[in-house]
Amino acid sequence: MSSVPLTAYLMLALILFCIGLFGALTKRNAVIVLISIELMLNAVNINLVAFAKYSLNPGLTGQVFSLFTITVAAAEAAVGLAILIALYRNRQTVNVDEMDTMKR
Amino acid sequence: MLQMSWLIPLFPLLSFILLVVFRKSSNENTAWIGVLLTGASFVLSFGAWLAVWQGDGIKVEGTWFQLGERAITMGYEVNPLNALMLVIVSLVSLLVHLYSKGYMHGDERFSVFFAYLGLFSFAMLGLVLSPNLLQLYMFWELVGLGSFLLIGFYYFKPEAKAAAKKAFVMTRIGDVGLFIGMVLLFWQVGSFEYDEIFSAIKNGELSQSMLTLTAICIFVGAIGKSGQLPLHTWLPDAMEGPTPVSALIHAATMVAAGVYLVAAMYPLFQASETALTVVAVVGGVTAIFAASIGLMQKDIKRVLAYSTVSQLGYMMLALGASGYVAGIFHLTTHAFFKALLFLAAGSVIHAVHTQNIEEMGGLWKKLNITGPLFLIGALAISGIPLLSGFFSKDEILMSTYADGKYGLFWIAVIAAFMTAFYMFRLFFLVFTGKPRGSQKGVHESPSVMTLPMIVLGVLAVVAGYLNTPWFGTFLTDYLSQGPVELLHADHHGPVWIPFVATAVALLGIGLAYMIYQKGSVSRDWLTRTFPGLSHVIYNKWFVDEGYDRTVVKGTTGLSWLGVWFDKYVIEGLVAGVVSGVQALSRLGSEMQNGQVQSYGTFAIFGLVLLLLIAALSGGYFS
Amino acid sequence: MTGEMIAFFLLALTAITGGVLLINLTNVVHMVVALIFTFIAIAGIYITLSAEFVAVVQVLIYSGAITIIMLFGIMLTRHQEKEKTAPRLKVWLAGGSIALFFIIMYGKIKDLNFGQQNAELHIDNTKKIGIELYSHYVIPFELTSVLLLVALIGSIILAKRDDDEKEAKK
Amino acid sequence: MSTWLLSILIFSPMLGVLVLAFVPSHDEKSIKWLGILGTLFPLGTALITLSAFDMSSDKLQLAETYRWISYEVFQSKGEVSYPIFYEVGVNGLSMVLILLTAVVSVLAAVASFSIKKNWKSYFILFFLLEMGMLGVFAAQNLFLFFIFFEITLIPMFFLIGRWGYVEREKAAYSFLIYNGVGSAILLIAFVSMFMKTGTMNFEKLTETFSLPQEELNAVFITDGYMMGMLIALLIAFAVKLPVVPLHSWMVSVHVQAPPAIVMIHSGILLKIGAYGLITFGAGMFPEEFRSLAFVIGLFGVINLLYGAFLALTQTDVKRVLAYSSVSHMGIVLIGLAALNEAGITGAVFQVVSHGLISALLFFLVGALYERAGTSELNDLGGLAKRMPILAGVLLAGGLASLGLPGMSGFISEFMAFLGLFEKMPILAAVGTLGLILTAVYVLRAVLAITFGTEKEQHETYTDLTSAERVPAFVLLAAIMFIGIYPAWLSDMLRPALDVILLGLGG
Repeated sequence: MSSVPLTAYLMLALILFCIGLFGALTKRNAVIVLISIELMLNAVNINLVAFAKYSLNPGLTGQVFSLFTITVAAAEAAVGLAILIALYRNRQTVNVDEMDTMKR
Repeated sequence: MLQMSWLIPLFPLLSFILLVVFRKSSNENTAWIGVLLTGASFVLSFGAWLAVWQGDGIKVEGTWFQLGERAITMGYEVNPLNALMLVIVSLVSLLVHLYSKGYMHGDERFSVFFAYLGLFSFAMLGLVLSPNLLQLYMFWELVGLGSFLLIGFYYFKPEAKAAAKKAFVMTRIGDVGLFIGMVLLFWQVGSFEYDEIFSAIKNGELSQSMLTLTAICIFVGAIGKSGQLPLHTWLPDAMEGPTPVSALIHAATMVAAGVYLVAAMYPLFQASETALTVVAVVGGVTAIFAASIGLMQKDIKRVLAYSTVSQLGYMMLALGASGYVAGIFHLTTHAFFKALLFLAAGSVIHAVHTQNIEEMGGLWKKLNITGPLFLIGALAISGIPLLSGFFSKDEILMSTYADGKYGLFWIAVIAAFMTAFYMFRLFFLVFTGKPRGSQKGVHESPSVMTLPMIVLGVLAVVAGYLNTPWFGTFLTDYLSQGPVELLHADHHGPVWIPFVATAVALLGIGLAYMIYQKGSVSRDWLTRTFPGLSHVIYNKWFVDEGYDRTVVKGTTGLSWLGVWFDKYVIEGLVAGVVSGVQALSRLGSEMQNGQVQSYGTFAIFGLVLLLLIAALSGGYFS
Repeated sequence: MTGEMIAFFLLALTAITGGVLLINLTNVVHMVVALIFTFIAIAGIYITLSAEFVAVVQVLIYSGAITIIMLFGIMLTRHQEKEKTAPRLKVWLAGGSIALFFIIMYGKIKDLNFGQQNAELHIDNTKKIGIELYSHYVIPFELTSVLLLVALIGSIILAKRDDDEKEAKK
Repeated sequence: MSTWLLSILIFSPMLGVLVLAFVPSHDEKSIKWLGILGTLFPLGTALITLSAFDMSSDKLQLAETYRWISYEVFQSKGEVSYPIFYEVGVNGLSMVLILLTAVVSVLAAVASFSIKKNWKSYFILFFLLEMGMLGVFAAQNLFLFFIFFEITLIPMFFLIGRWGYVEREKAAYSFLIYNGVGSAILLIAFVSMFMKTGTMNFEKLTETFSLPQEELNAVFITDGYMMGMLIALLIAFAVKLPVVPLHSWMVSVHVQAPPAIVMIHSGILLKIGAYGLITFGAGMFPEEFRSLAFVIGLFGVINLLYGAFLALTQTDVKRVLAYSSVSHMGIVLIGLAALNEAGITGAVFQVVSHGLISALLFFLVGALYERAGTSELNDLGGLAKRMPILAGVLLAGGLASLGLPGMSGFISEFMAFLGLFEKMPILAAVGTLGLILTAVYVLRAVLAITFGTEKEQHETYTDLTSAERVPAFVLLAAIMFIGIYPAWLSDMLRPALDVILLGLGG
C-alpha cells in the first residue's frame, strides 16, 4: 500500500512553520503576529500527528499531544488578545514596532 | 717628565671648569687663568717632546670597564708622532689664548670664550694622547663639541647657529665612518689598542678586504674632520666663529686631527694599497678643488678656509703617496703659517671691522706689524724657498712623484700655483693699493695680539729646517722611532722638482701682482674668458646647493613622509580600530531597540548560525 | 497516484496558499480569512493521517474559536487599513535566516523514513483517544482544565477596563 | 631589618600617602614639601638597600617569600595545590632600576612644584605610582609583577587626565587603552604559563623552560608553545617600550602629560618594557629569543630611524623629545638583539641613561613651558641670553641625548652598536645612520630654543631658580658620572647579565 511518505508531511509542516515564523517576525500588526504564532503551532501539530502515524513506535501519543497543544494554543490566543486589548487601551496602537517599552 | 704627561690635557680642563664657574665675572683677567694653565700644558708637552726626542716613550693604561672577558682600557701614550702633535697643539693653543685676550676684549661673554677654548684644548690634547681608538674616538667627538661651541659662540647670529650645526652634523657623518671602522676592527682584533691592531695586521690576522674596508671607514672619519671632499662644506662656514677660533681649530689643530688619525693608523693604511690610493686621490682632488674655489672668494677668512682645505688635501695626498714624514711635516709647518695667517687676518678684521676684501686695501702702512707677518705667512704657504712651506711642500711633491702617482703630482703642482696666486691676490687686495672702504680709526692691534703673531711668524720661517735635504732630516729620524715603518724613508725624486715648485709659486705671485697690483691684466680677464667656469667656481662648485637639493631635501622629504605615515597610516589604523569598535557598539545598542520582533529575528539568526555550523561540521544531526 | 496522494496535494496546496496569502495580503481581515483556509486544510491533512478526532477539534477550535477571537481583536482595535511592512533590513535578515533554516531543515528531513506506519490508527480513533485521555493522560488533562480556567480569568482581568484608570482619565 | 628591607622599600611611598591624608588639601606649600619628603624616604631606603646589596653575587638577594594565596585543583594524579607566593628580591638589574626609580621620583617631585591644582590627590597618586614602579622591579613572580604593573597604570591615567595640557583626556585614554591591551596579553600569557608549569616564580619558570625537550613534552610544553609565549610577551612589552608601530600613545602622553609625570613616564615607565624584555624574553626563553634576534634587531633599527626621521620635522619640542624617546628605545632593542655581553649591557645602559637624560630634558622643557607658556620651536629662540643656565643644561642634555662621549648616552649607544656589529654588521651599519639623524634633530631643536636672535617677549624671562637647579644639576651629574665611569654600573649589572647570557649561550 503506497501512501504519502512521512517526508511530505514534514515538508508541509516545515513550509507552514517558516511562513508563520516570517509573519511573526515581520508583521507590524500585533493581531497578525498572534495569528502567525498560531500557524507555527499548527505546523508543529502536523508533525506530531504525522509522527503518530509514521514512526518507529506509532501510537496515539502524538495525537493526544496535539490535542494538548491545541488547548494551550487556545488559551494563549485568549490571553494574548486580552493583553493586546489592554495595551491598546493604554497606548492606542497595535503596532508591534511601537511597543518598545523594554528599552526604557 | 713623561710620567706627568697625563696632566697635559687636564690643565685646560681645569681652566674650563674654573672659567665656567667664573663665567659671570666681567674682569677680563680671567683670561690669564686660561693662558697660564695652557702655558703649563705647553711646558709639559715641550718637556715630553724633548724626552721623546731622546728616544723615550711611555704608555700607561688602566681598565675603564670590563666587557665580558675583554677589558676596555683608558690611558695615555707618548710616542714621537703625538709628542710632536702635543707641542703643536699646546703651543698654538697658548698663542691663541694670548691673542684672544686682545681680540675678544669687551665681549659680553669673555670668560665663556676662554672656557670653551679650554674645553677644546683639553679634548684636542686628550685626542692626541690616546693610546687606543676608542679613547681617540671619544675625544674626537669632544673636539667636535669644542668646535661646535666656538663656531656658535655668537649664538645670536643665525649664520653662526647654522654654521655650528652644520659643522657638528657634517663631522658627525664622518665620525660614524670612524665608528664603524673602529667597531669592525674591534671584532677582528679583539681590542681597540693601536699596538694590538698593528701586531694583528702584521701577523696577517685580517683579510685584505677587511683591511681595506676598515681603513676606508676610518678615513671617512678623517674626511669629515679634515674637511676633505665631499664633506668639506662645513669648514668655510665655520668661519662664522671668532677669528682666533678659526686659527686654533680650523687651521692648526682640529682639522689636522684627520691627518693625525691617518698617520696614527698608518700601518693599517700601509697594509692596503687600495686604501692608500683612496687617501691620495681624495687628498689630491681636494687640494686642487678647494684651491680653485679660493681663487674667487671675497671674504678674507673664507679664502683662508679654502686654503686650509686645500693644504689638508696636500697632507692627505702625502700620506696616501707613502709620504708619511712629508704629511706630518706639512702638518707642522702648516699649523704655524696658517695660524699666523688667520691671526693676521683677525688683526686686520679687528682693525677695519669687515671681512670683505673688496672694502680693504692700502693697509700696509697702517698695520705695520700685521702686514709683514701676513707677507711671511703668504710666502711660506706659497712655497717660496727658505721658508717653511717650501720644504714641506717640496717633500710632498717628491713623495708623490716617487710613488709613481704622476697624475696627482701634476694636480698638486697646479694647486701650488693656485695657492700662490690666491694668497697674493689676498695680500695685494688687503695691504696694497688704495683704501676702498672707510678706514677711520684703523690702528695696529695691541701687543697682546701681535706677540703671538710674531712667535708664529718666526716659526713659519724656521719650522722648515726640521727636515731639509741640506741641513739634515731631523724629523724623519725622529719619526722613525715610532711604530710606523717608513718604507721610503727618503724620497730622492728628480732634482728638478724644487725648481718646478718654486717656478710655479713665483708664477702665481707674478700673475697676482700683474692683476691686482699693477693692473696690467684686467681683473675680470678670467671671468670674461671663462664665464661658465668662473660662475661655477665663484659659487663653490655648487656643492652646498647640491647637498641642499639632494641630501637635505631628501632627508626632510623622508621625514615628512614619516610624519605623513604616522599621521595617516598608523593613526589611521588606530582610528579605524576605534571606529570599528564604536560602530560595533552602536550596532549593538541599536539592536537593543525594545521590539520583541527584532529580538526574535536575532535569536533566529543566531539559531540558524548554530544550526549551520552544526550542519556543515557534520555535528549533532549526522 | 492514489486518491490519498491527490487529497494530500490538494490540501497541502490550500494550506500553503493560505499561508502565503497571510504574508502577502494587506487588509488585516483578509489575512485572517486566508488563514481559515489553511486551518481547514490542515484539518483535512489530519484526516489523511488517520486522526479524525484531532481534525474535528482543529476545525472547532482554530477555524471556529480562535479565528473569531482574532476577528474580534481586530475589530476592537483601530489600525491602519493597509498593513505597512517592517523595515527592510529586518525583513531581509529574518527572511534570509528563515530561508537558511528551511534549507538546513530540508536537508535533514528529506531522507527521513522510518519505513513503517500504524495501519490501525483510524479504527475507533475517538474512542481510543478518550480512553487514553482518561487513563494514561488524566493528570495532564486535568491540568489543562486548570490552565484554561486561569487563561479565562486572566483574560477577563486583563481586558476589563480598569476603574482607577477610568477615574484617572476623568 | 634586612629581612624586611625590600618590602619596606616597596611600600615606603605609602608613608607619604599616610602623612598627606592628615594635611588639609588647600595647604599647598606643606603638601608640596611633604611630596618631596615622601619621595626622599624611598630614596633613603633604596640607598640602604644598595649598601646591603652584594654586587659580586649573581644570586637573588634580599629575597622574601610568604605564602599568600593558594587553591586546590583535583587532577587525575590527586589533589594539587597551586600556591601563589608573595615573593620579592633583587638582582643587579632590578637594583639599578629601583635606584633609578627612587632618584627620578625625587626629582619629579621637585618638578611637581609647577602643579597648579589638587595637590593632595596629585601627590597621593604620585606615591601610588612610585610604589607600583618599585614593586614591578622587585617582584619575583608573575602574579606580583602583574599586580604592580597594573598599579602603575591607574595613577598614571589620572595623573595624565587631570593635570595634563589641553588634550589631556584623549592622551590619558589612549594611554589606558594601549596599555590595557598590553596588560591583557600579558595576563593571558602569565595565566597560561602558570597553568602549564604550576609556578609563577621567575627562577622556577626559567628552570622549567630550560628542561630538556622530552621532559617539557611530558607536561605539554612544546616548542610552538614557548615561541607563542615569547611572542605574546614581546608584544605586551613592545606596547610599553614602545616599538613602532605601537608608539602613538606614547607620543601623545609625552606631549600632553605634565612635565613631572613625563619625567617619570619617559624615565621609568618605558623602562618596564625593557626590563620585561630582558627578564622574561631573554631570561626565560633564551632559545626562542635567539631565533627571533634578527626580527628584534630589525625592529630596533626601524625604531631608531623612524623616531629620528619623525623628530626631524616636528615643531613642538615635546614632540621632538617624544620621537627621540622612540628612537632611543630602538637602541635598547638593538642591544638586546645582539645577544652578547656588549649588546645587553648596552641595552641596560641605554635604559638607565635614557631614563636620566629624558628626565632631565623634560624637566627643562617643563621649566621652559612654565616661563614661555609654549613649547613651539617657532615661538622660542635666543633664550641663551636671558637663561644661560637653562640653555647650557639643555644643550648638555641634548648632547647627552645625541651620544656625546663623556655622557651616559655615548656608552650605551657605543655598546649596543658594538654588540650588534658582531652579529649583524649590515643591519648595524644601517642603524648608525640614526646617530647622524639624532645629531641633526637634537641640535635643530636645542639650537632653535637657545640660539638665534632673542624675541621681545622673552625679555622678562628669568633663568632657572635655585630650587630648579638642584634636579637639573643632579641629573646632569649622574649622566656624566655614568659616562665617565661606567664601570660602576657595569660591575653592578654584570652578575645578573651573566646569568642571562649563560642562558643565551653567548
